[in-house]
Amino acid sequence: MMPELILILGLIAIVLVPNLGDAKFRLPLTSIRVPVLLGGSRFDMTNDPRMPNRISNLTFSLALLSSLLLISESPREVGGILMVDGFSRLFSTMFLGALLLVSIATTHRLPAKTNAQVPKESDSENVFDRKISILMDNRRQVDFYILLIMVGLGMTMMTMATNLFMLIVCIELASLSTYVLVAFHKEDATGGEAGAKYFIVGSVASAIGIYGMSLLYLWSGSLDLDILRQNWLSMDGVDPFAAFGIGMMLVAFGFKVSAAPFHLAAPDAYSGAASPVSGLLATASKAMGFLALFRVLVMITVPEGSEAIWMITLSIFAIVTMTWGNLAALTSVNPKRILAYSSVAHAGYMLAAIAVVGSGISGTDQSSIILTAVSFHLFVLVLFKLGAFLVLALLETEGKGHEIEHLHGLGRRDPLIAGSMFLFVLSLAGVPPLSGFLSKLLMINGIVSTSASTGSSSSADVISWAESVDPLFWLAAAIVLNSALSLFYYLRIGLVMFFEEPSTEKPLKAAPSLRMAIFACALLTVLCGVGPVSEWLLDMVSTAIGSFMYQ
Amino acid sequence: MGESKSETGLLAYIIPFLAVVPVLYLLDWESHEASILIVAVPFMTFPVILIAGQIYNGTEYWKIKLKEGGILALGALGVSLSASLWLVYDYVDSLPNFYDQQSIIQWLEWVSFDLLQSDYTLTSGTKILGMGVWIDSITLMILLVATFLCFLICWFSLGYMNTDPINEDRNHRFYGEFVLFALGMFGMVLADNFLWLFIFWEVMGLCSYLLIGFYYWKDSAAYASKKAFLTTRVGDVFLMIGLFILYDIYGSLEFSVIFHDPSLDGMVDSNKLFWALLMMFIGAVGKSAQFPLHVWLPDAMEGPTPVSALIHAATMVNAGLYLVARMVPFVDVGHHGVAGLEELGLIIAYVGGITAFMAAAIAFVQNDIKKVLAYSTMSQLAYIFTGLGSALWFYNNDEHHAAVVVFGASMFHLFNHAMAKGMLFMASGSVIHEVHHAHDHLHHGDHDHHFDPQDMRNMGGLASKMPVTATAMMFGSMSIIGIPLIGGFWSKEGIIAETWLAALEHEPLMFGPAILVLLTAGMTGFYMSRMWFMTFAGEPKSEVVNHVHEETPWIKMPLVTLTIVTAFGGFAFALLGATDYLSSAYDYSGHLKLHESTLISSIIGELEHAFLPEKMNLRIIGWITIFLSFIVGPVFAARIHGGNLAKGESATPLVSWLVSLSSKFGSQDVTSLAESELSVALQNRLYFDDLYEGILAKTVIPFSEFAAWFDRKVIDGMIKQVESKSVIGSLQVRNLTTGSARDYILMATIGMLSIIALLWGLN
Amino acid sequence: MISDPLTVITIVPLAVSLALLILPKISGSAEGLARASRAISMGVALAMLAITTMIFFGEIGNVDWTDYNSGYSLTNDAFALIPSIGVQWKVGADALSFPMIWLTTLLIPISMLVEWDAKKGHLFHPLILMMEGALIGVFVSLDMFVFYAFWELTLVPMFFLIMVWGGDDRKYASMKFFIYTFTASVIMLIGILVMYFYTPDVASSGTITGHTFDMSVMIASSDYIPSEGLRHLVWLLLLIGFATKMPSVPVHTWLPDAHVQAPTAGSMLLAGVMLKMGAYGFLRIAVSAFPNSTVAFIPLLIFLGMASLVYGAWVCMGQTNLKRMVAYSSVSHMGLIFLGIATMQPLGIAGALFMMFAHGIISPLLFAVAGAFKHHYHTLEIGSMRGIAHHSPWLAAHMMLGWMASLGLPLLAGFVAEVTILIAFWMSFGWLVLLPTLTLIITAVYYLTSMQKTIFESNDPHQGILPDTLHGEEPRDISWHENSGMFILGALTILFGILPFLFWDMMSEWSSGFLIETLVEAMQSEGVKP
Amino acid sequence: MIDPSWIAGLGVILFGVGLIGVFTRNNAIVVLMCIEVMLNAANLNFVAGTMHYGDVDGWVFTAIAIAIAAAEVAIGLAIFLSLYSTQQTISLDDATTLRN
Repeated sequence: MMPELILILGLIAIVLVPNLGDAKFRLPLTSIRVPVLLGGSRFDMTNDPRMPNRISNLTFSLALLSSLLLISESPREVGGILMVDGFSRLFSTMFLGALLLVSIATTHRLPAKTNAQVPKESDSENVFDRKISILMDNRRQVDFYILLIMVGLGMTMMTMATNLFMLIVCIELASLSTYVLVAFHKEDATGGEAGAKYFIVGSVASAIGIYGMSLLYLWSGSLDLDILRQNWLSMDGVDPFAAFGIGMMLVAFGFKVSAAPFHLAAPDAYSGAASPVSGLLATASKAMGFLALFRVLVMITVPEGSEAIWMITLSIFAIVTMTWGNLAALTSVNPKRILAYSSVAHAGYMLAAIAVVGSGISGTDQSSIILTAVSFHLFVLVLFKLGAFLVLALLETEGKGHEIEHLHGLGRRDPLIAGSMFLFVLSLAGVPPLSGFLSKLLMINGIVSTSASTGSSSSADVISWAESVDPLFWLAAAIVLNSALSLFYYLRIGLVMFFEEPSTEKPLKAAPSLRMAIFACALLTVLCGVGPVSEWLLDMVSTAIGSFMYQ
Repeated sequence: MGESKSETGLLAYIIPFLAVVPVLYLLDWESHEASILIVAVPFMTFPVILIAGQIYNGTEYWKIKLKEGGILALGALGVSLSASLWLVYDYVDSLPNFYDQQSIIQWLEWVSFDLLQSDYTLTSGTKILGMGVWIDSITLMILLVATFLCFLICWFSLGYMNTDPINEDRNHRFYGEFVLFALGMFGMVLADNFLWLFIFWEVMGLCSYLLIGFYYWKDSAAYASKKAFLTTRVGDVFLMIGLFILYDIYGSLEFSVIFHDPSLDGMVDSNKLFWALLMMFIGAVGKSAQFPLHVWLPDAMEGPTPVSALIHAATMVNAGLYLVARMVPFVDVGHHGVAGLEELGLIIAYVGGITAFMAAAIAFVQNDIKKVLAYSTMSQLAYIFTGLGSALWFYNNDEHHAAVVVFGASMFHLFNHAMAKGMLFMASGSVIHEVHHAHDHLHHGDHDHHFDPQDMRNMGGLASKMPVTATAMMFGSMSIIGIPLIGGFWSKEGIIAETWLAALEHEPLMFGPAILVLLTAGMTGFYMSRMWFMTFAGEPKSEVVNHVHEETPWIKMPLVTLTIVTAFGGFAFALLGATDYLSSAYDYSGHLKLHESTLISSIIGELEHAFLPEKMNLRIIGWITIFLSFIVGPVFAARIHGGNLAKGESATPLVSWLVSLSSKFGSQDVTSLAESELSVALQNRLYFDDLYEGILAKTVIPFSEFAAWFDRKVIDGMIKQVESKSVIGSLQVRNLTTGSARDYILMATIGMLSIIALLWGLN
Repeated sequence: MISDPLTVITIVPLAVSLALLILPKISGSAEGLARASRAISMGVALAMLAITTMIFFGEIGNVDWTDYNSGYSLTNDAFALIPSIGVQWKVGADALSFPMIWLTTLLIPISMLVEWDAKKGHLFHPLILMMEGALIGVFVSLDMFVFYAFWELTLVPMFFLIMVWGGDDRKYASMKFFIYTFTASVIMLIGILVMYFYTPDVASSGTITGHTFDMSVMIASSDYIPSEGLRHLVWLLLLIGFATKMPSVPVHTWLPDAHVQAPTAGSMLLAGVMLKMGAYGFLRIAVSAFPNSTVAFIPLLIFLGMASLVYGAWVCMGQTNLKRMVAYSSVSHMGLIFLGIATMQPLGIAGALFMMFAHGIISPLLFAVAGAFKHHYHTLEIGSMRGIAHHSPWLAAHMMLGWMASLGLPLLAGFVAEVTILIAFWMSFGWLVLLPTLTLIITAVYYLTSMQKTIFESNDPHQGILPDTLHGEEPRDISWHENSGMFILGALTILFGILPFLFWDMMSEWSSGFLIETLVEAMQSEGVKP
Repeated sequence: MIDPSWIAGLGVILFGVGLIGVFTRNNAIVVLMCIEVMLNAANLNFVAGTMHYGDVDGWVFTAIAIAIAAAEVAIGLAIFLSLYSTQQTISLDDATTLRN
């Protein structure tokens, strides 16, 4: 429980520390003023607007570290509803890593003094810069980091939940915080709108999910995952309560992973929110959704050796999702929306992989390979998807980043940042030897290896084989074709960065910590694709999946 | 002339070249080992000339001393000539028989490979497409002709090309390509297999392209060169197919395997072989400009005159004949040949007959001196084809004696024609050169003045101005016409007679070619005489003629040499039994009659053979031929174009008799005839060129444009459709994201309902 | 001498080019490096050429290339790259790949030479060097993953070459090039993955997935794919990838656009080596692993080959842009490779191999010539100029040689390939040979016409008709470096035309061995008669 | 004692009402109220479940679900305020500057 404790301590610290001041409490009836430290005019150090950020960075670093150190901890149950094991530690490591990156990346920009105004396009350059700097230098930064740590707390807790209700509560904790984070983006008039839409659709989805969960409860009388599983396996036929319950929970998690058609608010939210927050939504939040899907779909509803009821449904939704995402991204002109749609597409790929797990291979090596692949993909997605959003965040420091024109000539203005961005989009596209390729390869490998053997072995020509093969095989084909389609818009980003004229030759803001985060992402994107780091990571993931599979 | 003296000194440069072969002899080389030099020396020389010429262009030494590479070319060809003379000396009387012969020497294993047999194993032992040397009487004869003529034509070019200011600083190109051309012919003749025959054959095709297009800036030359290459290419492609089939049948392309691997006896499918040979014959048709692939030859006159001489006499057109001559062993049923291929002989004979007649007819109306010669070439080659066709027919019907005679005659005609035609072209070159020179002299630098130095209507009465040329041309024409005792007579007679023999005694279908070649004999008499009379007899038709005089010594020497060869060579070789000897390539018996009989008796025997053959019908045919070609044709020509020279001019005695004779037959106005439709059609080459071009313009060009359109619009269009369709799809998908949260919720609800429906419906 | 020469010639160019590209960007003090990068690149490229040439002459490794049974030569000890999925660094060469390797190392310095004074030379030449590493990587790697990675890596420098140094429409062309070929290779990747899945577990202890990318294992284990239909499908997927690269009709349309826009050196490498990757991969992977499918799909191969050859030639004839025409002629010639393979005769396969090599030296010459037209006359429009031979005699000479070589004139390299393929084709398919053979006439027509309409026919011995694009500029002949580059190519064209056995022998031995080891069984079971 | 199935049936009706409400109503506040209705439908199920199975888990869940709903309302209202301050509307159909 170390990381969670650290997070709670951090939360307390971040609430208290910025409020420390020279306030003194006059002991009643005396003139002795006892310094109570809370309130009054604050000390220079606590007054520093960068303080909350430092606390947050520190908290996340420590939490990440402890999570990493405890990753091979032996499974341990806490209070009957939480279970600490390698799998949960793995995901909490991922969440904390993402949050740490977001936290570092937001050092140089954050919202909101009450008198701060949103700069307009029509402002002169000086006015524009001043407004930006006012927005930056703001003591109310602390709110942002409180919420960030709350997200972290929700996420790390949900990794351990063995009770469906606990799972939902933790997800809600994280989600509600992210709704606010989305709306936090106040330099832009769209922040509120983005938050509102994301909130309202998210709430509807979670309401549906909770209702579905209540149906499950009606059906089984308990929300403990193990009991649910036993009931499911001993179920005669398909109980409508159970089926509807699972279906409705899919809606809630579908929204989290932004699967079509529940993803519609996501692009709006991503483009309205601050880029690091968008990145958080696209990675950690999505991973949270997938983790929940693992729990519900893989743990509860997969019968040994036969097809799960949701397999075909999920396959259809996977294909719709990836195609929708890629098609929509194709002509989008807002880089944040492009990344958002790409995130939708990636959700589709992963859903496809999960769908295969339901094809009756439960408990076999193949299913653990697939889950390893999906987890690994979620892991490396943090690196390059978040990295890409961080590059946009760097552009946002000058009030840009929501139009593809703002990327024009980035290669000339800042070759390293542009190079990193190019690396990120290539990895998103799945170009070897980057990590995006490796993870996608593993997923496709899982699908192919499961389905390719199903074709009739006596078929002597292609058509008869194609008729006899498991339709899941075409999921792999769909992924590959979609990857090809996606190249268009990924490469377009690279293209405009290197081959278009920039509107200004001004170099980008220095923002050292943001840059550091970007470069770290870029480096890891490469390292996780090939070489010992990728080995180590993959090894770790597959061990963790092992502990998940044999719980 | 002072200049000419110093130029003769340049020949010193070629002495080292000429010394190569004697030195090798002293070093104990065998002549067949030296045969590699025939090809190798020119091969090494041509890039030197081209590259050095391009680099040292315009420098004094290169231009004056080396004649822009001409001297080098002459030297290289001198090596070839001397090496081939050595070969002739060694082998002329000691040839092994064709059917026992192996390649004399294997130079290189060019391409080696295995084949998969029908029992799924590889052939034992690697197959090789190599190159080696093959020598028999045909090789020797054509090699000698080629090296000798190439040498002389190169010599001639030194005078002809280097004095024309338009060629200045370009001649290295001419000489380089010339040498390459020559080596192509040498190599083709020496090759011991069909593949390398084809390879060198194509080298010649390339060079004809380069040389015909030597005046590349002229539209007509560029067009003509392309036409020549493409037309011959059509033939070449079929030749290639023929070779593929041949390879399939015999498993090799080497003469030695194909012609005397006894294991192949009776194994060969005659139908397949027929197609192979027919395909190869199409190749020969293209190369030798026979109907229907004849259209390139007249246009090829766009090249410089030495090139015309080279193509028409020494090299290229003979290649087709050589190839057909090499077909004999396939059909020779007396040996390993395959029966049932009579149609091939018929087809060849018909093609020959038709071409002979058609070309002669067109030659009637040509006014360009070189064009007349070009059609004459076509016509004479057609004779040889007819002869070879009959020979193949005879061979295939096991009429061995007749076959040998007509085959030998055809080969002999090749020799005679080559010598005469080479000389005629050089002579015409001499005329053109001097007329052009005189014209330049007369109209200094006046380029606008339109004047065609090749047009015979601008000439006339040149006999006195150019005595050497006139004499040479007279003998050349006589040889071509077949005036008794001179050159071509000896061979032409044999072809016509034997073709008739085939028709009369064996195969009625042979009447077609037989009649055609007989008629052509008379027509030849007419158009060759016409050319000579128009050029040399009568009064000058333009003032330019008065300023013409022979100057350049480089030009005279080859003319004189060839005049002698033409005038006496035919008879001499006939006496030596050339006919028998040449057919001995495929025969056990033939030898040169060097030691057999006294001169007088062989002369008498030969004359008797020519004029009073034993068979009566042959005798009649022979005399009809003589009558047509010797009397009818020339007399008509003399009536129309003949006439005395202008007053005060006198020609050498060698030709003056002819000039004065030409005026004896009165004159006839043929204007109405010249304006007749037939004449117009002939002037338009019977519209063959128009026909071909029309077909090309109506089919190939539109189709290629259609293909380009199809590729751009349909195939690439489909790809672009994918792109544009996905852009449209993308916009539509994006429009689903309306921005209203209400719609999002609605979609989510629909999603939920469909999940439930799917879960429910599928279980 | 060099313990692992193949690794060296793959890695050194990549490393040097990356250093040259990145170092000057990072530190200002490396300015000098940028200036010297052209010379350094050339030096490295020449060193690589020296190494491969020494390998060829047996100075390094002492390889007998004609010995099929000895398998891959110059192999190294496999070194695990990504053990979790079974990726290794394993290289080797045999008679199939070695000529291609040598060709690559040859063409790289030549293409650098031809564009010696390219703009932004400090980037241009390192990019070409990177191209070298990637191309060699494709030919040497014996691990399917590494093969695929290099396969895609070749796109990157080429993409940049077209994008930065290309013509007016470079953006469209480079995107099309990249996406088109990438899509195809992704489809190929599915095939590779299916193969990958069926590698037996025994060979791959220590991998998470239980499989290995080791090429020889993957090829050998294709028999484990249970269903004939799936094998066919995988074969077809591979074919799509390889045929697009070659390119074969109907997936060829990226090529003309890419070529027309690419800089000269880019076109030279694209046509010279990159297209051969398709044929190489097809033989190395698709045919080797799925001989039965190959045999079963012979009609398809013939159709593709014929379509490329015949249709490509017709399209060529309808082109008005010199480079476009040359590009389509590449399509046309590549068709012969399929035909050669389809013959199922050692002669035909060896002919196809030689075609790969011969086209690899001829087509760069063609593109160098076309590029020189663009460079010196600023136009590629056939017919917009005439009589250029007068102003640019060297250019005209090289054009003549290249054009003639490409139309299959004997004694030039292309002829050997053409004639051997067609002989084998006749032996297998009889009169069908008419189609490819008659196409040679079409080839001659378009080549000759294009020459006639550019270097000939000005009707004035002292002046050509210059294109409008020259804007009164004095017409020039090609510069010394262009000239020497073309000269070397021309000389090699002649050399290999006369002495084809330099490479032919090894190709022939390889083809015989390959056929017997791989294809004969399939032919027997499919009932295909030789 | 009411049969739990009646309670669950009421939950279905409530859920349906809420669901129809969320996508038919335009005002964000009303939508929020509909969400509350949906959550309450779930609560009814939990209560019904508790009655049926006779254990207290459902009550606990209900209590926590109510807390979640409260948090949601609080956050929702705050976000709607923020929306209103920038766009002067809380109509879901009007706040469409982010689209496509």
